Amino acid sequence: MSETGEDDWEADDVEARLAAEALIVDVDGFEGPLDLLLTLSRTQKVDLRKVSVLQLAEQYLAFIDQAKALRLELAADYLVMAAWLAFLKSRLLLPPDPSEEGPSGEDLAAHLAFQLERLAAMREASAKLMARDQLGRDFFARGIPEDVTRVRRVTYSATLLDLMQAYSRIRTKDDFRPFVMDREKVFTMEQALDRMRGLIGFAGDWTELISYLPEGWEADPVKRRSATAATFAATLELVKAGQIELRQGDVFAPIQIRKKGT
Amino acid sequence: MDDKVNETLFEAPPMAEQERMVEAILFATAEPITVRELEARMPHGSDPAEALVYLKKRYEGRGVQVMRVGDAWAIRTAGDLGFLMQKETIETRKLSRAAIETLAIVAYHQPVTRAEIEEIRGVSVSRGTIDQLIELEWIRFGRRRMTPGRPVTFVVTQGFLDHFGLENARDLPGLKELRSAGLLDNRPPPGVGAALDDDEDESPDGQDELFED
Amino acid sequence: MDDKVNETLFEAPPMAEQERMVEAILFATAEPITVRELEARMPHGSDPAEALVYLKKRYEGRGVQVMRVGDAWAIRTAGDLGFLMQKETIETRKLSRAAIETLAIVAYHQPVTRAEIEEIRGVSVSRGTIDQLIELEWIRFGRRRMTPGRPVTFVVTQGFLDHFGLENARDLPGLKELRSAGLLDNRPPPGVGAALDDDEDESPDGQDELFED
Repeated sequence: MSETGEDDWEADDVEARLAAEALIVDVDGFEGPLDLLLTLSRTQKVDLRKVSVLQLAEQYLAFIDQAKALRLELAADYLVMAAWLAFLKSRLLLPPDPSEEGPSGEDLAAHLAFQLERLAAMREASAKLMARDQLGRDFFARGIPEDVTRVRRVTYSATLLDLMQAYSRIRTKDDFRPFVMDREKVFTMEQALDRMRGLIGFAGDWTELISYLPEGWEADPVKRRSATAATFAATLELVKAGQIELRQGDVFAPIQIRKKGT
Repeated sequence: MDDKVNETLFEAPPMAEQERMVEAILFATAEPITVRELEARMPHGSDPAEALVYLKKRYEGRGVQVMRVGDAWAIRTAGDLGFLMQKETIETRKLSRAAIETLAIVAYHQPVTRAEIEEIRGVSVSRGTIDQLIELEWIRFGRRRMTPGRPVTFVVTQGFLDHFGLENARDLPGLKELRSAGLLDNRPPPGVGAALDDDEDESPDGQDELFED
Repeated sequence: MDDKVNETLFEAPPMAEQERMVEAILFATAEPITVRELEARMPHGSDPAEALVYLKKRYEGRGVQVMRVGDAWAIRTAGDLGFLMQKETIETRKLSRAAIETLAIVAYHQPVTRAEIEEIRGVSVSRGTIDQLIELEWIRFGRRRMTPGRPVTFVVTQGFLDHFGLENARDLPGLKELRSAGLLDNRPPPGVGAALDDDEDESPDGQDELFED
């Protein structure tokens, strides 16, 4: 079988050689070695299932040789395929070595034939696919699509309370005065600072901060809160100025202060 | 004459086919299309005007309609199904201060003219505010005032009463109640109180007819 | 008793009316619409799937067709009338041979990994080819393959089906023949069998659901 394969190749007509040369010129046009093999297999003019893989391997190797002779640059994968086909060819030609492991030459050849057939099938399938009626070419979608419009409907709401408040506002607007904070119950930090400056001279020992609150501000909780905050802030100012020291034994424990440098 | 008819008969596709063609073109074109344009695209001798008559008839009562748009034709959603093309989102907004104040004045003083509303608010009332309240169906036009210029008056509607859960505009709390509810400042400026009382005393006359059940 | 009241409250429109609604919605959009989307836009209790059956029948042989695209539906002009539409034709970028073949391989072998595409074509697939097909919205990422490296797979999209007028991936031309000829098998090269066995066991499952209704 191998002999006849050789002979076929040797005896091949001029036409085939010319075709092979045409392939070489077009080497950039191939999508890889498998594509090239598929093209070469067509020159055997047989059904892909009956293709002679041995002959195909020889065709391919001849192609590579000619390309080399013409000093055409071939991508590495074409050379890898050439090496593999040379190996396959030797496997197919030599009697199988029982000690050797791995797939037989026939298995490898069958797989290559399968790959070629599969590639050819996908080529045909893609041609069929592209031959189908296509959207925007043969059949068409709606030319004036109406998108779903999002309608935002605004409803206004008001409650009876809004209404009454609005009316009250109108009827009392003559009384209106710009909003000012009611300072009656606010002890400012400035006030606290003034007060503390006068007092720290006497704070040689640790004294609780709370004892520095201004008189008359302890009873009313609102006033007490404001005075405490102001006094504490003033204390921090004085610590920053290096005039007093500050300590607290524990979380929420009383805060104590004393004059610095005692 | 007969020759012409024959010619057309032989060249043009059957009317049913022409109708299909018009249907496909109307569907696919990005813009409404004129009979002349249809003619230009269809096989020689076609009569798109006639095909359109059949097609229009075929779509009668369907979900889409063959409609004339100016001197062109298009397929459009049937008018009654427009709601399918919209997704409604309802957004609730608070009425503007001007609107709520105007509404309050109409409610408390109806029937009231625009000039009166402006006098009470101390600022002019924009057309938009009145329009908005009318659109909300919370106020409507009342009878004209029998004074020079015969100005229109505004009154609140049943819709207003429904919305605010009132049987009747007279159910609106009076100034005294507003005051005791803490909604009015406790200290009316001197003199205003009396004026308000007058107001309250006086208004029932004008309002009676409106507040009648 | 209460149930009855509720039922009547939410009574769906008559089927003829539902058919009109589906018709209007399908006409209005260029993109295929799923039954679920139709349901969401139609009145409560509507059965667009049934309405679609009637509508599809109604348009048989017309200039436009009701077409199934995967699990969605669209109206498209009849394929035989394409010649009327030169004006509507959108010049699309011509796909390279590599892109066309890659697309076909994804369609017929889905879900398919990049390595498998390369194995079939016998050449590496450039990033650009995959990107182009993804950009056209003809292929998308499928589930990862449960094999070492968990490679991503590619599958075709609804847009692909729509573009090529396929109801379903099973309608791909020659799919059955290719399958029975064993040409869609993921046949590993001899000697590498063991390593790829897992792959083979798993892929038919994955494919089944894609080619299922």
